[in-house]
Amino acid sequence: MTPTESHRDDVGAKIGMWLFIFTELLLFGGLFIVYAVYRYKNPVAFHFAAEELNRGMGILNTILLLISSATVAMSLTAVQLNERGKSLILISITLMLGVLFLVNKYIEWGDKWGHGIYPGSEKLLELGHGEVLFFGLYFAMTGLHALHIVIGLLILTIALFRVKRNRITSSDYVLLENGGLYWHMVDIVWIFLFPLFYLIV
Amino acid sequence: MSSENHSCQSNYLTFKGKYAGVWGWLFSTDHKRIGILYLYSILSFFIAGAFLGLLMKLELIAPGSTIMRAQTYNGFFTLHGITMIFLIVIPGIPAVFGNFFLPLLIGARDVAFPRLNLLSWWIYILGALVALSSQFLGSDPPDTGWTFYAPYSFRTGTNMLPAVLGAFILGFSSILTGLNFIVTIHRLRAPGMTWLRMPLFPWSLYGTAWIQLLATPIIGITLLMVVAERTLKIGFFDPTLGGDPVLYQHLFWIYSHPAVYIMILPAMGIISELLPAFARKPIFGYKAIVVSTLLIAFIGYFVWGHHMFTAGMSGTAQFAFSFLTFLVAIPSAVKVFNWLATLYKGSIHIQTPFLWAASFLFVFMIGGMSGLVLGALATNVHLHDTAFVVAHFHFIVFGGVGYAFMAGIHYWFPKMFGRMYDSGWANTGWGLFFSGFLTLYFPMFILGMKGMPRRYFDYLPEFHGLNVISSLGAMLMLFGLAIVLINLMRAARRGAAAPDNPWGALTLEWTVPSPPPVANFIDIPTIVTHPYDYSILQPKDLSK
Amino acid sequence: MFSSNLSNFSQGVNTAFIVILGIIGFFLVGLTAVLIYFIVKYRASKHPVASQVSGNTTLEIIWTLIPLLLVLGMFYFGWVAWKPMESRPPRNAMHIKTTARMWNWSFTYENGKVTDTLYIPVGLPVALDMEALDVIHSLYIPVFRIKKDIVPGTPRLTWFIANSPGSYDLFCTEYCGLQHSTMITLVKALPGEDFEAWYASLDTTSAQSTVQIAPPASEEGRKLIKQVGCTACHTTDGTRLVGPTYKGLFGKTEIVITGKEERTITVDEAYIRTSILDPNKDIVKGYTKGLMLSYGNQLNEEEIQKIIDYLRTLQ
Amino acid sequence: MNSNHSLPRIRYSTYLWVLAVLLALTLISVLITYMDLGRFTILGALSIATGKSFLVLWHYMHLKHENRFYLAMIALVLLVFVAVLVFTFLDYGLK
Repeated sequence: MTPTESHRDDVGAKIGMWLFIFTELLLFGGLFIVYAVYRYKNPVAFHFAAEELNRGMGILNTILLLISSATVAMSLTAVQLNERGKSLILISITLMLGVLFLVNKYIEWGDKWGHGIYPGSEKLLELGHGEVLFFGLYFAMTGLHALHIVIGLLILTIALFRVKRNRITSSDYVLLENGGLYWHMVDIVWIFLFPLFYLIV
Repeated sequence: MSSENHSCQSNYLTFKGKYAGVWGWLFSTDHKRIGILYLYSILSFFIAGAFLGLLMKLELIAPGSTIMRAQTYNGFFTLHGITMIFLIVIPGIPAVFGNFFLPLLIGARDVAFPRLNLLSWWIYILGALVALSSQFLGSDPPDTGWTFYAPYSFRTGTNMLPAVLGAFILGFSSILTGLNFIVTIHRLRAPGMTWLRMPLFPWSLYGTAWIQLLATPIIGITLLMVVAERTLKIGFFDPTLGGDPVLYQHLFWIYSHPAVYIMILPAMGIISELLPAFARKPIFGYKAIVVSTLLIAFIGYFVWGHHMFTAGMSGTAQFAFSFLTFLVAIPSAVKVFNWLATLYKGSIHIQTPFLWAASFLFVFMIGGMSGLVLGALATNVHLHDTAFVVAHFHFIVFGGVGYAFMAGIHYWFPKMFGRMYDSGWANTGWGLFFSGFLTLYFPMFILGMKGMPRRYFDYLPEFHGLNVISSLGAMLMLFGLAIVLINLMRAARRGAAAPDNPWGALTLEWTVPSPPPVANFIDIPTIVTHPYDYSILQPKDLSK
Repeated sequence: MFSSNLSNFSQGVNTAFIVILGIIGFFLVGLTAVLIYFIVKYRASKHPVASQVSGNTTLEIIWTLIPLLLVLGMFYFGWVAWKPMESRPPRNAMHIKTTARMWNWSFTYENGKVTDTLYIPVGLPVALDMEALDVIHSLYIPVFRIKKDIVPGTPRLTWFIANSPGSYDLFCTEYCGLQHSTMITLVKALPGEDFEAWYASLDTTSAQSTVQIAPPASEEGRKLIKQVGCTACHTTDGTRLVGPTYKGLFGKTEIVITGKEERTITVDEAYIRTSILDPNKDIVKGYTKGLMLSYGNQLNEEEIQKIIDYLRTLQ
Repeated sequence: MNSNHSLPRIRYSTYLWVLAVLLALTLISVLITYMDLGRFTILGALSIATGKSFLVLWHYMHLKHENRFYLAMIALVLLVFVAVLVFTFLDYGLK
């Protein structure tokens, strides 16, 4: 226990969050490189494989995430204005939308699974190399993204309780701000995943 | 200098906090205690890794199987590589000296996120345990080499998953340390310490931290893909499923080449601290060294392809990567010239840390220049994957990082432990180590030029003579190493009390008592001068 | 080390070596001398007061620009000597199909001859069409200054012209598992007529293999297992390598693991055939699964029969 | 170091306007996939995605109001990533 632990530096915390976000973006960056290379090598297979995905589900999930990003950003304004009730509602809406996103994802994956398309499945192996890679990347990238949604939900849940207990206030809100930053990062990743898997056919 | 506050506070070693005894260490958020935790863990792993290296060298003392089976040998060089790279040289200097001295050097009470710092150490230990569990759980120990090249890493029946997972976990520790250092340097410099008044070791840590942040995630995701490949058969890199093994190499080296700079930049930082201190004059070309540090960090990110010149890349890629490899040599050369110029007209105190620093210059020059032979396309084709590469790598990484680490520990030991070591034994150990080192690795350059491939359990009779010399060198070097380490361990317990500033150095860590008090500084100092402004000392102080 | 001129690429590579090693040798010796000179001359006992020089911009520029020019020169020499290696082989090149697998080399010539040693004519371009069956291997002939990784799933090509007759080492330089260091063979460069004579002869064994006494009926089987590389993992003298030995194998009772079940079998024709065509189906207990690939596309039914006949004789 | 409240208060309506633009852009990117743009499909979709993420960064992540230092960091990260991608394609694209 050093005397410095009581030291508070919100700007430092925010820089730290940004740096962490960079590492997260580059983590996905590695997968985007793999995607780019294999798409370049198997253009036709990727074209046909993408048509197998449920575009409506993709659009719906995009809308959910965009709205949730707006609500979490607005919850910060609410905290700044000392409108605690409003802020709680806005964070709760965000959490709900995040959970809905996961539910959709679950239905979507389950559907693929039901059709015998999952990593290492026999049906997938029959389809050919390009399809194996496309669906491999699809499961890996959306799976990793879903994992980040879960982490984001956990951070925002903590923020929700802190707002409720008045630990996040108009004079000390860096936790909510950082949680919001993380959530927006998850949103940005999806903004790229969506066209790459569902739209470019 | 300002040592009137000696008795005001208990020092960090004896301080009693919330937890007593060993728990007071394992759960301490004091950056100094965490630095010592890293020191002990890294040294233990290093002794184990060095011993594995010795066993490998003994195996190679004669062709054929001498003391072990091929499977054991392949397991040993894999474990040697994983331990040395992921557990020792990548965290090495930043985790030990960075943690201990970064706040002291910039006039801060701790790093920006002390609890995160402690978490990094715990993650490090967890990663180490997971990686090492590969030796004891399941089937044979992994035998892929530390590079985990696809598709062999999917084919081998050995227990390589824990090793990969361990490396993945260690990446987190590295990222969090880097993040912590960047924020610390941005936010916690003492008043008056502008960027250009910051000592060079913090500068090198800053450059390093950025590479840690921007490169480590790539290896993280790559290793996760290997795990997914092995467990779920996704087909990222498996040619039978359409994957491309060469893409694995790209991703692996996108991290692992910058990782070499994660290793060497802090080493360069330590040397840049030591040479002015022992020559009693400012570092020559402070700005040039800062700029070269940042350039190395940046260009070093884009030379990874030089590990793949025989892998069948496109001609354009070969051209570009070879070209950039030569460019990145320039800032390193500039550093060497500046270090040499620092000694010019100095007043050189030839003490143990200086011996290590001077021998660093020598081995680093050999290591760096042999890198030029490997950077050229035609000669690389001949030398790639031969003993030459192994020699080059050990000159740079062991010669560079190892010597700088030794220089650093002998330099800062009095500050860290408040005690002094026996310099007679320290110098003897250095002499034996240095001669053993050259005898061990220099013959491997020639072996490589003659065409002996690396990772060979057995070799043709024509390579015998040089291998014998090399193996004898290994024994000599480890003998020297044992003397060095035993000397230090004895001093940590029983050495004579060290003064606050035994070397007459100027940076801030020498203004606090040895060992430093818990809060580092009674009052945070205000900086008004350049860190190496030795002109402020009177001549009579200089000759002390 | 850098004067021999054994292939068409040697000279360029040797020049690059001499230029680069010359420059770095000069700098290494020079800078080390400066280092020692400074330490001796300016040691504290002789030079108690340091002069406070902190930099010199002109010097910085000089020692940035001169090394820059030198490294550009080194880069150039490395590049020009490497370019021809990447060029297409001449039209008249003799193509030899090269197969690498754990842990042996196999060379198939245009007339169907198969060897485990690479025979080449002196003075004529030779192109190796290379293929790896399991993991990455790398073909390295040090004296010819050539090396190329062979990645499974991607055909690779390298070519060269040998300048003088002789016998040279050929290594695998990409770590490929347990017996990596034994994946060595020889390149026999023969003068034109000698090569023609060898090429036309029926002899398919390598000059390397020691003659073993085996019943003539199974002689072909013995040659086959050497040629396709079985002996890299299976011995005929009872020694244990990664795979079970062939000695006394036929008729032996073994515990094998099929899927996850253990069962006891007697080694017979059917078992050996399965083991060649689908090696991972029944793994003898204590051995690693996944190391061996099917030989279905390398051996026909007749050849498998010959191998079985040979294994019968190893009691 | 006492700059603990660096963030100005941003009006709810700003966020809602940005949301409207983001949703519109999503709609556009879906619509253009029904047109046959050939090789520009990828380019079009990625440009729209880039535009959307810029909006998120600029407004939701408050870059508009932050110190330029954050912008510099993001530029560095982007530069590194794009350069890595370009170098990888020096191999794959030119084989």
